[in-house]
Amino acid sequence: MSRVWIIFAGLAVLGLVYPFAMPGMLSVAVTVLLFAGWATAWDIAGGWCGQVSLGHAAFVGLGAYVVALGQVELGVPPWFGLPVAAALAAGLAWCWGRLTFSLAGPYFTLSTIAVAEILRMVAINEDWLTGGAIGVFISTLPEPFGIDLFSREAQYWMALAFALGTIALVAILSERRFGYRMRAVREDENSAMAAGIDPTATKLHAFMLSGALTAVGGGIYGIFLSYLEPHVMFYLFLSVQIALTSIIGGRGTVFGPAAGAVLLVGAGEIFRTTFAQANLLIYGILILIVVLFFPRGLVAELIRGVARRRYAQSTQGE
Amino acid sequence: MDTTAFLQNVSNGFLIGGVYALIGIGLTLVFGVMRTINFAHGDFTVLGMYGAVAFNSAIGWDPYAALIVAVPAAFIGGVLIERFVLSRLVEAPPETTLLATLGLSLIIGNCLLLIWGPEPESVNVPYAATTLAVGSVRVSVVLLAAGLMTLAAITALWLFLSRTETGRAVKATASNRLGAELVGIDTRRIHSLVFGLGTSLAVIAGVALIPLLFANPTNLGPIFTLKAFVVTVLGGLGNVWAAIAGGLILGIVEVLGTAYLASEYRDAYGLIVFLAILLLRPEGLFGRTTKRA
Amino acid sequence: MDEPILDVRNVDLGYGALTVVYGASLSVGPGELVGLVGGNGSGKSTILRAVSGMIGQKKGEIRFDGERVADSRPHRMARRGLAHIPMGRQLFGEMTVRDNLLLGATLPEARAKRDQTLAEVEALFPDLARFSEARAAELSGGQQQMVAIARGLMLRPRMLLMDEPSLGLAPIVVKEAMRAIRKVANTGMPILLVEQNVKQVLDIADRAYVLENGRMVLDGTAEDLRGDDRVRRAYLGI
Amino acid sequence: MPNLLKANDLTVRFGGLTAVDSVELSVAPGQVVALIGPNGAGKTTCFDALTGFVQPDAGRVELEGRDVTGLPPFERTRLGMARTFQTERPFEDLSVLRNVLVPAFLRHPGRAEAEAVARSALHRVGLADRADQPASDLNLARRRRLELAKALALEPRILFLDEVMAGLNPPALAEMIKFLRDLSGEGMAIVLVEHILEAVMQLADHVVVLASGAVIAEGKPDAVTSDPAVIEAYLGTE
Amino acid sequence: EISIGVVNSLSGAFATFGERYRDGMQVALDEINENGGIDGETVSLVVRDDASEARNAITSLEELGGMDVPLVLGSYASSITGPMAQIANRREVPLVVLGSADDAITKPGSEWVFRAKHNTTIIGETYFDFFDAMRTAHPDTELQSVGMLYGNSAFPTALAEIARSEAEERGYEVVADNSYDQGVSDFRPILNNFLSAEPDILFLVNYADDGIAIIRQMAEVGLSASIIAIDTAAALPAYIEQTGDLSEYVVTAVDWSKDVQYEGTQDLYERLKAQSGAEPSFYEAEGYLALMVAAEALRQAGSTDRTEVREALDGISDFQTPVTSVTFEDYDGFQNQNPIQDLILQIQDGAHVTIYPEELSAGDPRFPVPAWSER
Ligand SMILES: Nc1ncnc2c1ncn2[C@@H]1O[C@H](COP(=O)(O)OP(=O)(O)OP(=O)(O)O)[C@@H](O)[C@H]1O
Ligand SMILES: Nc1ncnc2c1ncn2[C@@H]1O[C@H](COP(=O)(O)OP(=O)(O)OP(=O)(O)O)[C@@H](O)[C@H]1O
Ligand SMILES: CC(C)C[C@H](N)C(=O)O
Ligand SMILES: [Mg+2]
Ligand SMILES: [Mg+2]
Repeated sequence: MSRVWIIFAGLAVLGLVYPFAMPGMLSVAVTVLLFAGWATAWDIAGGWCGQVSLGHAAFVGLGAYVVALGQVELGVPPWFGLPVAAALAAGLAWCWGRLTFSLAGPYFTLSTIAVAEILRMVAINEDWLTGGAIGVFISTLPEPFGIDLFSREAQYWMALAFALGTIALVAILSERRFGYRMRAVREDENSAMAAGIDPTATKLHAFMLSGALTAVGGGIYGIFLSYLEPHVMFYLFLSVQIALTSIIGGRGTVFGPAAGAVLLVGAGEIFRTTFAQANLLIYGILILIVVLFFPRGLVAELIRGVARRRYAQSTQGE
Repeated sequence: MDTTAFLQNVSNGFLIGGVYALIGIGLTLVFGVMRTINFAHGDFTVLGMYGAVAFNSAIGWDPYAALIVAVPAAFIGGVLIERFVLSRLVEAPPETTLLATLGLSLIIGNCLLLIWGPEPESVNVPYAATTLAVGSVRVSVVLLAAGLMTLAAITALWLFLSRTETGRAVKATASNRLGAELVGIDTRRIHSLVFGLGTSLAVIAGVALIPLLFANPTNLGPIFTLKAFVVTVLGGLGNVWAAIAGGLILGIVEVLGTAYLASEYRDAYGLIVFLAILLLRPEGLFGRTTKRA
Repeated sequence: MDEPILDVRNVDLGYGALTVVYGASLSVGPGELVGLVGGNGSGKSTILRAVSGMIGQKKGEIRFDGERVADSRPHRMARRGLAHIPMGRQLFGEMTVRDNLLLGATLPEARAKRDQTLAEVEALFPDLARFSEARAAELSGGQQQMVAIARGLMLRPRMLLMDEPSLGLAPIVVKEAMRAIRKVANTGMPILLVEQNVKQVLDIADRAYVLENGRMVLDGTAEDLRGDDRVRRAYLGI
Repeated sequence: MPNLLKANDLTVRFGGLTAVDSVELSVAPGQVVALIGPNGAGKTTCFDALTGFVQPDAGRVELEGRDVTGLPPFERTRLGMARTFQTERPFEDLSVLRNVLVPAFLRHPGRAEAEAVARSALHRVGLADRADQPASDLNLARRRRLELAKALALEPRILFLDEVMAGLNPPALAEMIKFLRDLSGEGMAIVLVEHILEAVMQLADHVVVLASGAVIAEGKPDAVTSDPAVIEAYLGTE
Repeated sequence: EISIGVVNSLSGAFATFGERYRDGMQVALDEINENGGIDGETVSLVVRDDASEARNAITSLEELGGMDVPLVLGSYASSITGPMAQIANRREVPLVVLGSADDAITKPGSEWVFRAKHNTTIIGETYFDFFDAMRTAHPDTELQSVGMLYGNSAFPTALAEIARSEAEERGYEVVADNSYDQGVSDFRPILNNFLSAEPDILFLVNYADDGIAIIRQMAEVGLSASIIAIDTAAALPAYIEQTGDLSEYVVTAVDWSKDVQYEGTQDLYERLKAQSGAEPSFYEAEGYLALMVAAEALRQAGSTDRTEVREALDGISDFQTPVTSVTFEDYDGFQNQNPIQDLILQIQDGAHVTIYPEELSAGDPRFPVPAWSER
C-alpha cells in the first residue's frame, strides 16, 4: 500500500520538475502523459475488470469533440466541456456496456471494434453534428487567469493532472471494495456471483469510469492538436495503441500502463527520428520482443517474479 | 425498385460474400483451434497480393499461377511464426497473443513498405473487368473465380477436418490441448499446422483478389482483418462451413445497404448485423452453446 | 525382479523456483499394480506429471521402458505407451462421449483394436454407452471421471498412470472402479495408482509407496504396509 | 422448528433430461442436511437451482419465508446464502488473502474491517500462513479450505458445500469434519453434497438421497444408509 | 550552413506521397547547393517523419521550432498540416506548405503559413473551367448532369463540396452524390445506381488505391460518361500502368506536369525522374517548389531571422520556377496563397497529356469518352 504511494509521489515530483528541466520537449511529454492516462483508464476496464476493449478511441473522439464543439459552436469553455464530456462518455459506456457485456472474452473485444467503427462512421458522416470529414479547428480558447491554453506549458499541466489523477484513482480503487469486485469479475464471473457481486453492474461501472476518464484525456488531446478530424480521433489504431500501451506495461497493475506509455511513446519517438521509414517496423519488433520476454507486461511480470521468488524462499525449508 | 438492378446487386453481394468468406475461413480455423485473434490475418492476404504481383512481373504468368509458389511459402511462413512466436505464448493470457499478432501485422506491413514502397500495386490482366451475362445480370469473372476458390478451399478443409485422422486431432486439440497431448497428439505440430493452413488460406484470398483490387503495404491488411472477424463471428468460431454463410450475409448486407440506404455507411451495415448476431446468438449463427463450464 | 517398466530415480521436481518433491524414487515392474499414497500436497500428482512429461525434472532421472523421459511433450509418452489419466480429467468438452473415447485411440496400434476396446470399456462402465451421444461437458462430475478413465484405456497403453480415479465417484462406482482397475491389472497391465483412499489402494495394489511432504517415507508390499503401525495410524484411521 | 430454507417442487430440465425432479427440501438454522446420490443424480444441479445459478423450470425457493426463486445468485448471496463449487474456482491470479477479501467486502465495505474478516476466515480454515501465496499454487486440500474461507467471509446463514471433502486424506478429512461440526454448532445451517459416507454419517442431521433427479429416500443417516433402495442405487454391497 | 526544417510523412498511411515530396525536395536541394547555396552557405534539411499522424507532426514542429531553423516545410495530409499551421502561427515559425490542399490552411489569420501549390478551391474551379470549355467547344453534346463519388476523408469531402457549389453556380445538375469510407473496395452497388442516373460527367475523388478498383468496376458494370474525371488517383503515373487501357480518357487536375509549356519543365522532369528512379508526378514537383520558394525567401531575407524570413516570403512576387511562378497574395478570402494555374491532364494512349488550359496544353482533349463497348 504505502509502496504504491511512494512511487506515486516520486512520479508526481518528476512530473512537477520536468517542464523546468526540459522546457523544449513538452509535446512529447504531453503525448506520454495522455497515453499514460488513457492506458491507465483503459486498464480499469481492460486490466482490472477483464473487459479488453479495442474501441477506446471512441471515448477519445467523444471527449475531443465535446470540448472542441462546445468551445467552437457554443462558446462553452473547456473546464465545463471536460466534465460534460466525461458525463457523456459515461453515458455512452453505459449504453455500450448494456449492449455488449453479455459477450465473453474475444467476442466482447471484437464487439468493441465494431461499436467504435460505427461511431467513427457517424462522426464522419453526420457533419451537422461533428463538422464531418473536413474536421473542426479550435482557433480560440478562453484565457482563465491569463493562462494561454494553447501554450504547451498549460497543456502539459492539464495532461499531468489527468495522468496523475487517473493513476491515483486506480491506486485508491485497487485496494477498495470496487477494486476487488473488478478483480473477481475478471477472474471468474460465477465465483464473483457466489461472492455476492453483480458482474454486469461491476463491468458497467468499470467501463463507465474508464470511458469517462478516457474522454477527459480526449478533450485535452483535442486542445493539444487544436484540429479534430474523425479519422484521427476515432482511429482504430489509436484504440489499439491505448490497449497496447496498457498490456505491454502490465494489465491490472497501478503503474504498468504508465510504464507502457513511457516505453512505447518514448521508443516511438526515438524510432521515428532515427529509423525513418523503418520506424513502425522496429516498433512492431519491439512489441514482439516485449511480448515474448514479458508476456504479462513489464510491471506485472516484475511483481510476479518478486512474489514467486519470495514465496519460493519462504517454503524452501518446509 | 428496378428488378434488374436489384438482381444485379444481390448477385454482386453473393460474389463479394464469397470473397469475404475466403478471407474469413483461415481466421475461423485459427481462432477455433488456437483461440488466437490473429490481427495479422489480413496482412497475410496482402502478402498474397504482393506475391501475385511479384510473380506476375517476374515471370509474366497469370497472377493466379502464383498460388503454386505462394501457398507453400505461406504455409512454411505460418509454421515458422507459430513455432517461434505463438508457441511461446501458450501460457500467457490471450491478450498477449493478440498483441503478438498486432506486432506481426506491423512487421509484415512495414517490411512490405520497405521493399515495395508505399504505392499501391496491382496487376493488369485483360479479364479484370470482364463479365459473364446470366440473363440480365452481369457476373464478374474474377469474382466468380474467387467464389470457386472459396468453395474449393472450404470443401478441402472440411474433408480434411472430418475425414482424416489429423483432422480429428485438430478438433481434439481445439477442444482440450492437454487432453489431446495425453492421447498422443502432438499438439505443437497441430498448432503449427493450423496456423500454416490459416496463413495459406489468407494468401489464397490475396491471390484471388489481386486482379480485381490492389495491394498496399500497410492500410489494407487491417481492413481485411476486420472483414475476416466479422465473417468469423457471423458464422461462429471454428465452423468452416459457417464461414461461407458469414461471408455471404456480410456481402449481401453491405451491397444492399450501400445501394438502397446510404453508401457512406457501407461498413457500418456489416458491423451492425455483426453486433446484432453477437447479441442474439453469441456463438454465431451456427454455433452451439454449452452451458456447463 | 524383471527390468522395471517405470523407474524414477532420485528426482527433485517443482514449479518454477519452487521445489516440491525431493529425491524421490519409485519403480513399477511389468504387470505390477503399484499405489502411491500420501497427504494432500505431498507431491503425488507432481510425480505423475513428471512421468508423463508435463513438467521437467530438476534433478535425477525418469526412465520409462528403459528410455529417458523428456519434458513438455506428453504426447510422446502417450505414443510410447503411457496413458496418464489426470485429475482435471481434460476431456474434449464439446465433443460427444463417443468421440472422446474414439480420440483415445488415435495411435495406430490402438486404432486397429478400437471397436474391441470400446466394447470392453463400455462393459466396464455401462453408463458410458447410455451417454455416448451426450457432450462431455454436460455430464456430471462423476460421469466425466468415468469418461476420462475409459479414454485412457482406449489408448491400449503399456502402462497406466491414474491420478485419484475415485475422486467424486459415488461409493458404488468407486467399488466398481477399484475392481475394474484390479481387473485391468490382472491382464498384465502395469499401473501406477495415486489415491487418497489408502485402504482401497492397499486392498488392490501389489506394492505401494508413501510420500510425505515431497519425500518418500515408506514403501513395501501392500500386505506389509497394511500391517505397518505408522500407516495404520496416519492413513487408515485405525 | 422454523425453516431457514425451503424448496418446493424444485424441477430443472436440460432438454429432455429432468436433472432435478420435484425435489422438496427444508433446512433449519444450525441443521446439517446431506444430499447424496449416484453420479449424475442431480445434486449439483439442485445446488445450482437453490443458489440461483440455474433457473428452475418449476418450483420455488424460499429463504426465511422470502421467495427468492427469481433472484440472481449474487442477490441470494447478499441475503445470506453461500456456496462452494464442485470444481473449486479460486481467483487464480490473486493471492490467498485477496481471494478472501473479495467476499469479505460484501458485508464490510471498509478495507480494514474486510481484511480483518478475511484474515480471521483464513485463520479458521488454517490458511493464515498462506495468505500471500498465489491461489494458483495451492494444492487440492488447501484449495478446498480456501473455498470454505471464501464462503465464511460472506458471513452467511446457510452454507452449500459441494463435495468439499472429496480427495482429502484421512487426517485432513477428520479435520474438516470437526470444523464443519463446529460451524453448525455455532448455528450455521449447512447443506452438503458428499460421496464420502463416513463424513455424511458423522455430520448430517438429515440425509436426502437423490437418484435420477428425484428423492428416493430421506431421514436420519442410519436409517437412510440401511434403506435397501439406497444400497441398491448408491452404496452397493461388498 | 543553413538548415531548413522538414516535417514529412515518410511512414504510415501517407508514405506514398511523402516519398515523392522527399524526392522533389532532394532535387531542389541539389540545385540550390550546386548553384552555391544561399549567399554562399550550403543548405541542408533537418527531416522529421510524422509517421502520418498529427501529434507526431506537431511534436516535430516544436522540436524544429526550438532548433536553429529559419523555417519549416510540411506536411502532406491536411489533417496534419492543419494543426501544424496553428502552431506555426502561434510560435511564429514560418511554414511553407508541402502538400496539403485544404483551403483552411491559408485562410486569414495564418500569417506565418505560405502555400505555393494549389488549394482545394483552385482544383475544383479548374475542373469546372474545363467542363465549361468542353461545353463551349461541343455545344451538341449534352454536358449537364454530374455524378460525384468521393472518399470520406477531409480532402475529397472538401473538393466535393466545392464541386457541388461550382456546379450550382455554373448551371450543372448533380444527379448522384455518394461518398464511401476509405478502405472500401467494392463500389458496384454505387456504380449500379449511377447507371440509372446517367450522369454526363463523372466526378470522382479517390485516393490512389480506390481509384484502381473503381475504374475496373466501372468497366465491369458498364458505367461511362462524356467526361470521366478522377482526382488524385489518376494523376499518378503508376495508375496507368496498373489499370492499363481502362484508364484511357480519364482526366485529372494537377498543378504541374512534365509536358506543360513552362520554361525549364523538361529539364526538371529529367532531374526528378533521375532522383526517384521512376516516372515523377506533380507531387515531386510540389516538393521541389516548396523548397525553392523557401530558398528564395531566405535569399531575399539575407538573414535567418524568422520574422525577416516571414517578411521575405510575404514579399515574394513573380518568382519563376519550372513548376509555376509564385506570388503570395491575399485574395478571395485567402492569405499567403499563390494563385497557381492548375492544369487538366488526360490519359491518352497510356500517358498523361496536358489538355487544358489551351495555352499550356500539349495535346487536344479527346471528347466525349466513348462507351466501354465501343472502345
Ligand atoms: N502448477 C503449480 N505451480 C506451483 N505449485 C504447484 C503447482 N501445482 C502444485 N503445486 C504445489 O506442489 C505441491 C505438490 O502438489 P501435488 O499436486 O503434486 O500434490 P498431491 O500429492 O497430488 O496432492 P493432492 O492430494 O492434493 O492431489 C503442493 O504444495 C502444491 O501447492
Ligand atoms: N448444462 C447441462 N446441460 C445438459 N445436461 C446437464 C447439464 N448440467 C447437468 N446435466 C445433466 O444433469 C444430470 C445431473 O447432473 P449433476 O451435475 O447435477 O449431478 P451430480 O448429482 O452433481 O453428480 P456428481 O456426483 O457426479 O457430481 C447429469 O445427467 C448431467 O449430465
Ligand atoms: C489529398 C490531396 C492533398 C491531394 C490533392 N490531389 C492535391 O493536389 O494536393
Ligand atoms: Mg494430486
Ligand atoms: Mg456434482
